[in-house]
Amino acid sequence: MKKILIILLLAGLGFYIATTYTGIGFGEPHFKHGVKDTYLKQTVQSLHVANTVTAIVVNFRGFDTLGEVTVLFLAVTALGSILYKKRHEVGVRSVLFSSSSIVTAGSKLLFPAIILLGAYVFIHGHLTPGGGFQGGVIIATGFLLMLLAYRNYSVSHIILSIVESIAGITFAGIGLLGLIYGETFLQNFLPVGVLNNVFSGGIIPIIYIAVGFKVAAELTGVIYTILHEKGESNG
Amino acid sequence: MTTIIYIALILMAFGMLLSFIRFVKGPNTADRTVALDTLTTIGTAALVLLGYMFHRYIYVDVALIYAVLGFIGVIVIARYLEGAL
Amino acid sequence: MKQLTLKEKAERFIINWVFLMLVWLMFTKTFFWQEVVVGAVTTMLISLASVPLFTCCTIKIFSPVRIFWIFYYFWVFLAALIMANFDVARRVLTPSLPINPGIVKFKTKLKTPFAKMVLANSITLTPGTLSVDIIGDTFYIHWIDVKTTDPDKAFKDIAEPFEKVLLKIF
Amino acid sequence: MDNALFDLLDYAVYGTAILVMLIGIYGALAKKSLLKIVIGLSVSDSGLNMLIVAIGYLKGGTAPIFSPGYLDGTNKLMVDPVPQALVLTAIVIGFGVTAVALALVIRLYRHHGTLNIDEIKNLKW
Amino acid sequence: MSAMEIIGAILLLIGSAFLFLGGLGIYRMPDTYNRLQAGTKATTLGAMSLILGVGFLEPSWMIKTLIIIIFIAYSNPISSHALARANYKRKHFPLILHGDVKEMDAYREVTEKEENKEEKK
Amino acid sequence: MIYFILILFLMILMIAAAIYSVYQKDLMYATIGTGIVSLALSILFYLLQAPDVALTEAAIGAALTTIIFVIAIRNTIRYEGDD
Amino acid sequence: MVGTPVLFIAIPLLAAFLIPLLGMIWKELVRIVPGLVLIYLLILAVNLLDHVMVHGPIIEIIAGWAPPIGINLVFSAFSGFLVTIMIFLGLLIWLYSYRFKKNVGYEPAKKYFLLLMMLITGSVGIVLTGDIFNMFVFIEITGISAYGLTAFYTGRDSAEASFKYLMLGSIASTFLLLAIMIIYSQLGTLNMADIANRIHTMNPTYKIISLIFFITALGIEAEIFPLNGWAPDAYSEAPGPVGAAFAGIVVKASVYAIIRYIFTIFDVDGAFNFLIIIGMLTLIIAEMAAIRQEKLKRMLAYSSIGQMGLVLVAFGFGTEEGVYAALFLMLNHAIIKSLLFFSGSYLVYNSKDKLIAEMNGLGKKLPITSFLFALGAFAIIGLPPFAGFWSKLSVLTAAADKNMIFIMSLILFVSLIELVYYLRVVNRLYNSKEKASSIEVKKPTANALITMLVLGGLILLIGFYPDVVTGVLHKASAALMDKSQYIHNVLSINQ
Repeated sequence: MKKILIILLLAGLGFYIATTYTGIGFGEPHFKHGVKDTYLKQTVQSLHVANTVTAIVVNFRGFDTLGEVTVLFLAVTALGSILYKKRHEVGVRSVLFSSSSIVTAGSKLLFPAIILLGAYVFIHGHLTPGGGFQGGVIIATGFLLMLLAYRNYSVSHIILSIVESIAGITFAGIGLLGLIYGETFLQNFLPVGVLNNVFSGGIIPIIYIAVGFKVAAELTGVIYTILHEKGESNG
Repeated sequence: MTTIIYIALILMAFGMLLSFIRFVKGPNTADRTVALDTLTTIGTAALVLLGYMFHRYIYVDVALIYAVLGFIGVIVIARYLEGAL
Repeated sequence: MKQLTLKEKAERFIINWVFLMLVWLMFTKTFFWQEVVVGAVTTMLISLASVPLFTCCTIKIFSPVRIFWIFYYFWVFLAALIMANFDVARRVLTPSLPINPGIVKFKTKLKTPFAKMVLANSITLTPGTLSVDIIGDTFYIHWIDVKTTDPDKAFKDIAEPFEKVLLKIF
Repeated sequence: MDNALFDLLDYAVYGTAILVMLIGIYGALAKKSLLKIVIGLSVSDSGLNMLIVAIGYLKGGTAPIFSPGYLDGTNKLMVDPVPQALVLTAIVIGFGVTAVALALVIRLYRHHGTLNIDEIKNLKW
Repeated sequence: MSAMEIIGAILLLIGSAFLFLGGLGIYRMPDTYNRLQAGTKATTLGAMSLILGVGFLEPSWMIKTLIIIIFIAYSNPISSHALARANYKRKHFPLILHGDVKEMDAYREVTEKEENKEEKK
Repeated sequence: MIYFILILFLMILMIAAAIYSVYQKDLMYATIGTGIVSLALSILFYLLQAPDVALTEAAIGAALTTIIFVIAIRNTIRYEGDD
Repeated sequence: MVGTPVLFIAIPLLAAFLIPLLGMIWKELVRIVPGLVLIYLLILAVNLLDHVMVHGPIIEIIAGWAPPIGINLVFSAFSGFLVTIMIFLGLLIWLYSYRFKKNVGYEPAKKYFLLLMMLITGSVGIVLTGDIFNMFVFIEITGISAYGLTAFYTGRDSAEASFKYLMLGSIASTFLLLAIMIIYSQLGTLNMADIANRIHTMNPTYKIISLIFFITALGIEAEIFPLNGWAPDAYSEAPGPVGAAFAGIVVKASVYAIIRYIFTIFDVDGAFNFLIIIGMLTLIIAEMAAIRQEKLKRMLAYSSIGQMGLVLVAFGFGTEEGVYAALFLMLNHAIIKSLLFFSGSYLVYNSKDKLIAEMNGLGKKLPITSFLFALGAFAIIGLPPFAGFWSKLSVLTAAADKNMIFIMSLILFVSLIELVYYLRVVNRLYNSKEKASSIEVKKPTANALITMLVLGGLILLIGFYPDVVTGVLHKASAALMDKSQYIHNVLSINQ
């Protein structure tokens, strides 16, 4: 009974949304005077950044990104607070036993490459697809591989939280520097360089590198916390 | 040239379809994970080919990342099945 | 983990750096100075951080003889891979599925874990075989069409051509 | 031929996105297992993200990235970058919420020994 | 069509054919290990060949495609090995069509030894 | 044309995987199902000319979501009760 | 001017990222730093509010791009007033919960204060921002902090409440994104002023649909009637001060968002009537539910939902008097409900199972706390010498201006219900026989006592001299009503 009710409700809602969105139309320009044209123009002209999405995420709407980083930070904090236990079991393992020697040897060689891939993604965030979040996620995944493969691989909690804090402070601090040297928060105060060079885009690559470190540290923290969560019921 | 790309894409789509059927049918977790692994590999190849279709070099980065990370996803499930987690 | 001497550390660091720098250059596909500088700094930091981990090979890997064998190995491997695929294709496409699966074991002479891993990967990618586990120096191989269960004969059939070359590399 | 197919696509893309979203919400509302509820939420997030990206799509457009290869080309139409930037934010936020939800599920299981919402008194509805 | 393009097109076709065969193999094979065999080998070569084909079609992409190929060739066997091992540890024994099970399945002795060890504990 | 077929195919794949992962009683299978949803979604983003988003979805969907779901399953129970 | 509005967001974020580092140096710092930040923000808010009263609103642009392109913050009399209340309340909550429980360890304390600070920052961000997607981000910040805070106590049913909250919150963010995308697809902009400027070119159907989605999404946080299922559980399971934070800060921010959408952005006919109807429904149903509650905190939660309904009704009049009344109500609700939560959590702490029936005779054991609770109860009902009286009076006058006699009588009737259930508690506190219990009574700590006394004093102050706030309130309501001025102010900024 309840299921039928829910299906009816959702069918109604779906019809409602579907008529709305099909009315909007797919693949055609919907509006005339949007901000999108300004973004596309200014990205190349005044920021000298190739990737418009990066420019929007970090500069035009950089405030959103600051909020987003904060959301992740809070998620880590809330996760720790929800799963908090007194840490008397210090020597607890992330996994119960090591993987076979093929996986361990393989991940040993792959780990630096994954980290390098992550670094590549966030250093080139303003030139190619990708950026701080993606690079950070990739680095965290590299740590996940090591944590999974080895029985006694551990990541220092203190270093993680220091990296996280410093990266966060860099982001917010660059914003405040913009307020001091420029006129507004997060304003670009560095020379913008030449389009499609690594050193271009002013503060954008710096912020993305900070975001990359921060996201990497945060997600590694998430993985580490959740891997060490041994349910009392399940051994 | 376009014909060849079309044929390739359609063949890959059929490959994905068959793996997906295996995913739905597969009697146990490992079978389903094999299907996921195969889907990921075919997907990686498809991403490169589509990048060629769109003539954008930068699109290939996505395939690169899928090639690396799909593997870790499989390792996660394998480690769970081993009872190591 | 045993304590590394300074020389070992330096050796590993240099191999790692060269290796990662190669990967970086392949990522960026350019020799533009900015990219190279950024890449050198990044790879240096990463290889410094991963010195305790990195144990693929010693610095002797850069000697020309070994590089020659690496290329040789590559061709052996490629031939086996293509063979493997036609083999699989034949099996899959034959309506009656001509398979006789089973697991066999054999011993290898390779010492380092990395070499074993390369051998295991090569076996996985060659005709009808899939490495299930390595315990010590014993390989357990799932064979889609078991011809023999004797370890020595199985070794001859499956791994000998690879191992010969790998022994020269590592 | 092509045009007729594209007309169909108009409805198909939005339709798929909305359908996936509704499937996810259905899972979140109708299923009894807490983990299934979280899976439903994450599926519905996927549908929503696709919907948002589809809004920014322009027929014949290309990604809004001015890479060297692009500047030589002739095709100058670019898809709308704004929804893509918004979706990036939404994906990351969705991941954070999913992680928190799963932590809550683990704790609920520790307290109650079950994941069935009928047996957890406050969640019955 | 230049020579590069012809090579590329052939590689593309071979690659996609093998990817399809990988799917078919996964669909047809009777048990997990055989599926892994089909899946890993066919899709690895298929993806490698297809990506290399793209590299031939667009020579400036060659280096990037090579590195994708290296990653695929390196990681795919590892993941299939991990899966095979995990599946065995879950006591899903391989299908044996002909011959004695003890003889044909050399790995079983290892798992049995482990079980005995656990029982003694 | 091919664009259309491909996009349609991927959408059907995505819907099927979504339905599967919502209906499947074994939560582990459902988790793998979300992995497939994420793969299809990622290719769809790619086809909709959003490589940035495809990259993000790939990075998050391939391994991270899987690991947190798997660990949640490890810490609780694997099967959804009868309902 | 001593600063700019962006500091309201930047400073707490900087502090939040710094706190883990500072905690390594000296553990007490994790408790002190949020308080220092809040004190600084309060000074800033008061200064800016003072400036705004004279010189008109401050529009802060971010990243150097003028409004339709970049994000902007608006510190007008209206938003500034709300921000000031929120930060003031946040500071009191911080003071109250400083050493709320003696045995809380370092790690939980760090997380508690961090989440509390970010809860306040997120709400302040919702109020200040001038961009709809940015508002979504801040709503998520608030939401995640709220989930974390609700599940703060382990070993109680808090995880259930938090999960419920999280589920509804996720659905809310889905709706919010849908609505944002409808607007973006039609107008191509995300800036509130720009949308408001061009909303008349939008298809009316889409306008109504997106407004409905917005109200559904925000209604979940704002505890509007059919969507408030999370609230009673969350209030009763969260730590005591956090209940005050939800009632006084989070809900205010969400109500602000709804009001901003209806008053400034959309020009849909009938939206005001809709507000009145939904507000009356919320009010009546919540008060009816409150009278049946046996647990004090659940009762306070329902009462808080009812107050928010009354606020919506007052906004729904659509006149400047209505807005004035609503703002007055919000101010009073913030201080009175916080006082009730603060003193109530000590009462609850000393009663078994949090039941009202177990509070017999606590008035003698906890004289000051009980007295303050009674004061708050009388004030929120709207008895004459206290602050609540003036706000209820202004609601009634606003209703009378629009000749809504039925609404007036309903409000009076509901006040009667409130009188009944609050008097029930007060009666228990003073007029019942004390049960023979050997359990030692937990006395409030010094800082908690100070907090409660400050709030009680404020109630009396506003009760006897309402003029201290009315000037600000009039300015604030005028600022909200003047839509064209808002649009002009934001869009005329040129960098």
